[in-house]
Amino acid sequence: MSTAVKKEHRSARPERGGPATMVEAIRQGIWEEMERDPTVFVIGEDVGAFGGAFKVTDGLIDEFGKERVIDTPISEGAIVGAACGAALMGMRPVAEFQFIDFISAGFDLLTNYAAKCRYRWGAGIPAVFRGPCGSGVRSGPFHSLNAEAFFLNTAGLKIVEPSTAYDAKGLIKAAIRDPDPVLYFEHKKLYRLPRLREDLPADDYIVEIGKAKVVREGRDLTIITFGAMVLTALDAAEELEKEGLDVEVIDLRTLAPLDKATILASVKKTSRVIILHEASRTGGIGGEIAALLSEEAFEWLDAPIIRLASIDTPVPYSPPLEDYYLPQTKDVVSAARKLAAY
Amino acid sequence: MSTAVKKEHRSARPERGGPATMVEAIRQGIWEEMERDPTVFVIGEDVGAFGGAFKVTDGLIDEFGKERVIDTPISEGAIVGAACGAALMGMRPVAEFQFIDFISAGFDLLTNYAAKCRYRWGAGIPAVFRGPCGSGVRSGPFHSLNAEAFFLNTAGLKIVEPSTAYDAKGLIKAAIRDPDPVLYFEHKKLYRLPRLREDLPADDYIVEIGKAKVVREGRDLTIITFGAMVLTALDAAEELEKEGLDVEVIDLRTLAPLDKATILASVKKTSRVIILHEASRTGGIGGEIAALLSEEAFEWLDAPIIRLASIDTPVPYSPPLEDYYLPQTKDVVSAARKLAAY
Amino acid sequence: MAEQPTKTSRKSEQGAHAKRRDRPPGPRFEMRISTKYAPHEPSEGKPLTCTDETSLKPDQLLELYRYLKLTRLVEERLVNLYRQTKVVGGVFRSLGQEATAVGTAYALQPGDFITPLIRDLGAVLVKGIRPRDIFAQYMAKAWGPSGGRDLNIHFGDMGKGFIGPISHLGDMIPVMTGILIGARMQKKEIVAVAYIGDGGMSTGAFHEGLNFAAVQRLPLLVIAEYNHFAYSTPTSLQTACRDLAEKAAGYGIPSHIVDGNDVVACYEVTKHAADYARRGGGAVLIEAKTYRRKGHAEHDDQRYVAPDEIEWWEKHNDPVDRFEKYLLEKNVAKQDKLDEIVSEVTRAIEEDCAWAESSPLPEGEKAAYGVFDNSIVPPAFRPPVLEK
Amino acid sequence: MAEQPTKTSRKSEQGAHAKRRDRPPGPRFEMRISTKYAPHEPSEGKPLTCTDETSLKPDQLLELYRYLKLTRLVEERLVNLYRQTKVVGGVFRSLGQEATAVGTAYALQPGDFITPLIRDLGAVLVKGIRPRDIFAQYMAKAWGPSGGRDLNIHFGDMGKGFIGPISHLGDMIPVMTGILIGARMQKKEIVAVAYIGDGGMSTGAFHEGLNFAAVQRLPLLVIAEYNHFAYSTPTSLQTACRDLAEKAAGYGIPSHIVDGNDVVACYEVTKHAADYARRGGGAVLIEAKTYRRKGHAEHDDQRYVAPDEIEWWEKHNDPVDRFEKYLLEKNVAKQDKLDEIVSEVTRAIEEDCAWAESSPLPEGEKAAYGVFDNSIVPPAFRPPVLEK
Ligand SMILES: Cc1ncc(C[n+]2csc(CCOP(=O)(O)OP(=O)(O)O)c2C)c(N)n1
Ligand SMILES: Cc1ncc(C[n+]2csc(CCOP(=O)(O)OP(=O)(O)O)c2C)c(N)n1
Ligand SMILES: [Mg+2]
Ligand SMILES: [Mg+2]
Repeated sequence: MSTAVKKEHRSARPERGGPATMVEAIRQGIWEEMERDPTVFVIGEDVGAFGGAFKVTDGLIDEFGKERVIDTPISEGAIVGAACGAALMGMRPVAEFQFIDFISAGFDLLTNYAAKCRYRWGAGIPAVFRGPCGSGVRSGPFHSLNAEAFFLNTAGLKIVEPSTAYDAKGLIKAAIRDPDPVLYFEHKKLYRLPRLREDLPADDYIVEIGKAKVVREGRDLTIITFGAMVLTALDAAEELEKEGLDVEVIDLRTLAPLDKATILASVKKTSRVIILHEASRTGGIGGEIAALLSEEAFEWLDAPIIRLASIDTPVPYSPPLEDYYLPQTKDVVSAARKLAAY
Repeated sequence: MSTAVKKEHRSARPERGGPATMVEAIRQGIWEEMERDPTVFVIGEDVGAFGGAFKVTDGLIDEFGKERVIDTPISEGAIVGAACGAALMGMRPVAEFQFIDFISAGFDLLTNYAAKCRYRWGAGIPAVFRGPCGSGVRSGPFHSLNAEAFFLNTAGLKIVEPSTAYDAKGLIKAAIRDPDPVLYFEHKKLYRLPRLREDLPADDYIVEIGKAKVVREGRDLTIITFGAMVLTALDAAEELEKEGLDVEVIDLRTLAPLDKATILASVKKTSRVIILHEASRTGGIGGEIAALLSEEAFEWLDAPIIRLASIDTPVPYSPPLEDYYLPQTKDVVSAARKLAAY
Repeated sequence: MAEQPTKTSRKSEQGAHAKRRDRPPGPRFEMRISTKYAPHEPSEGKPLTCTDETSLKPDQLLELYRYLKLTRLVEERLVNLYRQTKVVGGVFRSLGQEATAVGTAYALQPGDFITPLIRDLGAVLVKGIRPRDIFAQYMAKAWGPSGGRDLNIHFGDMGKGFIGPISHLGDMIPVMTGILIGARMQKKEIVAVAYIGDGGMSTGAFHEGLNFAAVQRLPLLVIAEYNHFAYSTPTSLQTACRDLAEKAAGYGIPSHIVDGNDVVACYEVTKHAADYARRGGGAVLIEAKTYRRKGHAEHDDQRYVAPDEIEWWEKHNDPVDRFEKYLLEKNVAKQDKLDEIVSEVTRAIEEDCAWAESSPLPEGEKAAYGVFDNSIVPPAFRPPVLEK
Repeated sequence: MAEQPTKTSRKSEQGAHAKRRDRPPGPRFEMRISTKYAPHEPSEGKPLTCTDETSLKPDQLLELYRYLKLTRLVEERLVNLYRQTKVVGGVFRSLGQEATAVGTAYALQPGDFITPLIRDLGAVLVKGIRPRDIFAQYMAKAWGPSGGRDLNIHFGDMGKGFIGPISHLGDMIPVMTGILIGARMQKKEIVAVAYIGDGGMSTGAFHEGLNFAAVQRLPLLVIAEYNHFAYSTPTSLQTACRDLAEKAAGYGIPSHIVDGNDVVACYEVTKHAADYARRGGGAVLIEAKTYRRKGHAEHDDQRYVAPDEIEWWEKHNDPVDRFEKYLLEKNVAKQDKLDEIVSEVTRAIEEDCAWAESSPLPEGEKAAYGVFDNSIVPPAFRPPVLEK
């Protein structure tokens, strides 16, 4: 290790609560959990001395030492496997993928080992697997992934993705305390977005896994979404309000298991629904939600269920291409307008 | 290689056409393509001297030699990667996963390299990735996978799964000739099922990728399914016929891209639909189909879209557990009955 | 063999560039392979037995014998059940290679962990898993440790230091690395043993897991079983190395080659490596040379095997025969003592087998429980909207 | 170093067990690492230049010089564009390690293939990719070889033997193995070079790909770039080996250690290895010792680097400086000739850069084309049912 020789640098302990961006909120959450529970530890590439590619784990190694903040080789399989093993020993690993795109190299161990262990012989794997996801930041086909759909068909994995600093902190804490494996996706576009900066409570709190949130109430139409698209949905809703359209927006927050109650209640109220997500449309989580609605809210629907999502291509790099790839606020506005008129 | 010393064994060239089980049909297809096109070759674990765990490639090494029938180390990543590289060179690899469960170890290269190459720089990857999938044969959590849902959200991969010997041969040939990567799933329960034995034409034929098939016409209700569940659906339809219910059964055959025209035409006719698949329900391909219908056939639907699938658990080993896990004919009959009465 | 743990990092001899940074420890260009217990040629007329150099007491030797016999007889019983179609899945034999699993596992302490391969039943038994659990698992019974959810040795017992594998080869290596990371934070001075085949070493997971353990100097012992086959594939198509032990060099760790059919040698080598690892030396690779006399599973016709090969190994190099000869020659026991052990083992197996047979199959609805902590999943085939 | 290809399989010395089967070739327990061109200590007062032993002609040496300069200056131009916010993504420098990419790639023949890392721009240029393509890619322009779909060197040109990497480290090793499998069936006698970092070697894909190539005796040259870092991670946390070359032993292949900042040495070693591989010797690992003077990308503050380290390398071990000294000392050229090359290169770069800047960005709708052969995907944000 180069600790002995590295340039003087030590990041201070973050505040408990106070104004925080999303990245600060996640860091607070991990930090507090590591203080609270000695079994919590961090593992991943460059998470130690460097504090992680996005600085989520900045400062932790100075505080907790390199036994609890482990810089690994470039081995996503080993990261997942080692997290599983440590979890079996009663530890609570928080494993980072430098970009969520690299989760594909840990896919085997996640879907076969982490997901199935409890079912097979009762051994829970209380591990968190987290990392930056999402497109819209000109990072091209290999640093822009939204990975949730890879994992929806594998029983045994919980999946969360926050869209606010408050939820980010509450969900990372809930994920760490959860007795089962949780995939925790962080949209990199939101990490430092000033719009998301908010005052966090100083007290310990969690946001329960499995609970969606109605982030905007409305009567005419429901937009079901999560992650960075929550902002797109809210922007669209605001614009539509000017036209007299009252849009409800649901932030799923947990992608598996889905909060059916909240989703169904909203759609039964509005009878019109747009599902909005950032991953490509085909095979995305939108299908699962549409299926839920077309079965369990069938009688309440007054119009087709609309999925708005990215086009069915890899994520292109060049701004005009990526902008075309991603659903934009104007696309949501236009679809909502037509859906309301349907 | 142990060729020099191995026990005398040489499998004869299969007939062209004639009566064939599904496994024979696939072997015929690969064999004929290898004869027709010197760029076609086979690669995988134990595919050579042993002829593959299920004997799909039996005899090929004696005919085509070990340069075109390559026994690999236990390295699914290398199998996928090497297939991609050879395909870039203009070859047409047919890569085998010994069980489709092990595709998880090739997931990274499949979703990142094979799927995205053409889009990124125009280089097509004409490779086939095949292997035995499916549950219902008491093989437990790691030899029973239905993997299609892993890949539906990755643009650039085609997916097929036959349910008859005729289609198996026609689809493997079409997959080999396709200019893009094709995942070809073979339900192991169907390989040698006497019920599927049929006379194949002696002439060269293909089954076009992207085309579903109405395997039973009916007016009252559509069951959309594929693979081994086609038999379950047909059995259910037969039983329901006795009750006067006229069920249409669609065998998707191609899972990506979906044959929307055939699906929509049927549902617009019957207005009631059951989607039936073997993988767990949540996050399965059923969601995608339900989403398609709830958007594009909304006006024609007279009842909720019903998904019947396995429960959201790993595939358990013990017969009573696996029987409970899988949707049975009686479950389909009962759901169809109620749906018709809805 | 340079096997003393060197905690201090070594001076570089490589020029100014290298001096600019710390270098990991380890000598340059030296393969640290010990062959002290490697297989040797049987001398004319004198059949193979086991190594002389051992610290094992007579009692322990007899216990080893018991485990060898237990392993073989449990497997024979399983084949029996298989023929009676009472086993639901396949049966995978370790016939002819039992000494590797038994000897290596016997060198461990109670708190130590193992993760076996399907052919390491012997190690599972040594770690204290009862034959009844094995029988119940194979027959997919409710009383089995996975309640019929998974097969053969796919289960675990944290208390006994047993972590069953999953099918995906290689994946258990990083998992064991994690076990040791956990143990290190808990200040437990344990070692972990992971078994891997000549085939399984070709997986990426093996590489990532062992490399990470080596970098972290974790006390992971990898037992590489050179049994000549991976399913039908000869080892020469898995690796261009002659010996699996050579792979240790790529991880900067020492290795041993041991005669995998000499149960005493397997014990000694593992004991030595475990001591080294426990003292802080880090990971060690042990290659056991053995031979898989049965097919991959019971259904395999072994068409790919050279004609007289199996017979040679059966006749000249059976691990149980070798150890029996050894015990008798060394006067550790007389034949009647050995016979007595076999009868005891046979009785125990019958009892356990009967117990397992008397278990019911699980009830179907049990499939719905426990994906998550305390969870029950709804039946997917009974759509709520139709049930109203 | 035992480097002659041995096609016949060797007799085993290992006892009856081993005799029962063929064994792969290769000596036992010997690390076949050549250090002929390894870095050496600069002697007092005498600064480092390049190796004397070379078959390169003066013209070739000057061409090498041109590529070295071209690489450095293209990168400097990219940093410029980056500061002007004309580069859309990040800029990754090979400053201080250009000789490795240039020297190794220069040893190849036209039909040979490479797959570079992001820091092997030099190799890309040597294979004939024009700077204009690089500039257009970085600026995400329509005229770039991926039409703005992918970034930096993420594209390919089969005709030039250039296969661009994807981000996922390690994945290109099996892909190159496949290139060679294809070439073998096509009776093409080519070699392929895959570049990999000290970090990337920790991936499972690297292991699987190289192991497979080694077993198949494919002419794959892996250039392992020991540049001391993987992002912020020092090599000592990637591997417990001291030298990356040691990893070759685990694949049963020979390896070389070369001074990666000596462009002539890089050429010679690769030439030697390529000849060996082409003759049927199989895969070879070449470790190039070098140093990454810039951060992982332009935004990296390098807080993890020892204080005077970068300065040392800049002052004493810059590959361009070393080669310049060499050319002048050996009288291959006078300073004005070198200056002339630099001016020519600078002009060429400006021209290419201007061309790339003049390219439009792609039109948005172009995103919809070509996922499959001749395919167009429908706009997901315009639901057909609402458009009626
Ligand atoms: C990742 C993976 N790929 C393929 C398989 C299928 N498979 C099961 S056992 C086996 C051969 C294993 O050989 P080896 O590792 O030498 O162990 P042995 O059976 O000889 O004990 C194979 C290929 C698997 N289990 N896992
Ligand atoms: C599989 C994978 N995991 C993580 C990353 C993120 N990443 C990009 S570059 C890098 C460091 C690479 O280091 P090295 O292989 O030594 O190459 P160098 O940058 O030194 O040339 C990392 C971790 C990646 N690209 N691929
Ligand atoms: Mg083996
Ligand atoms: Mg590096």
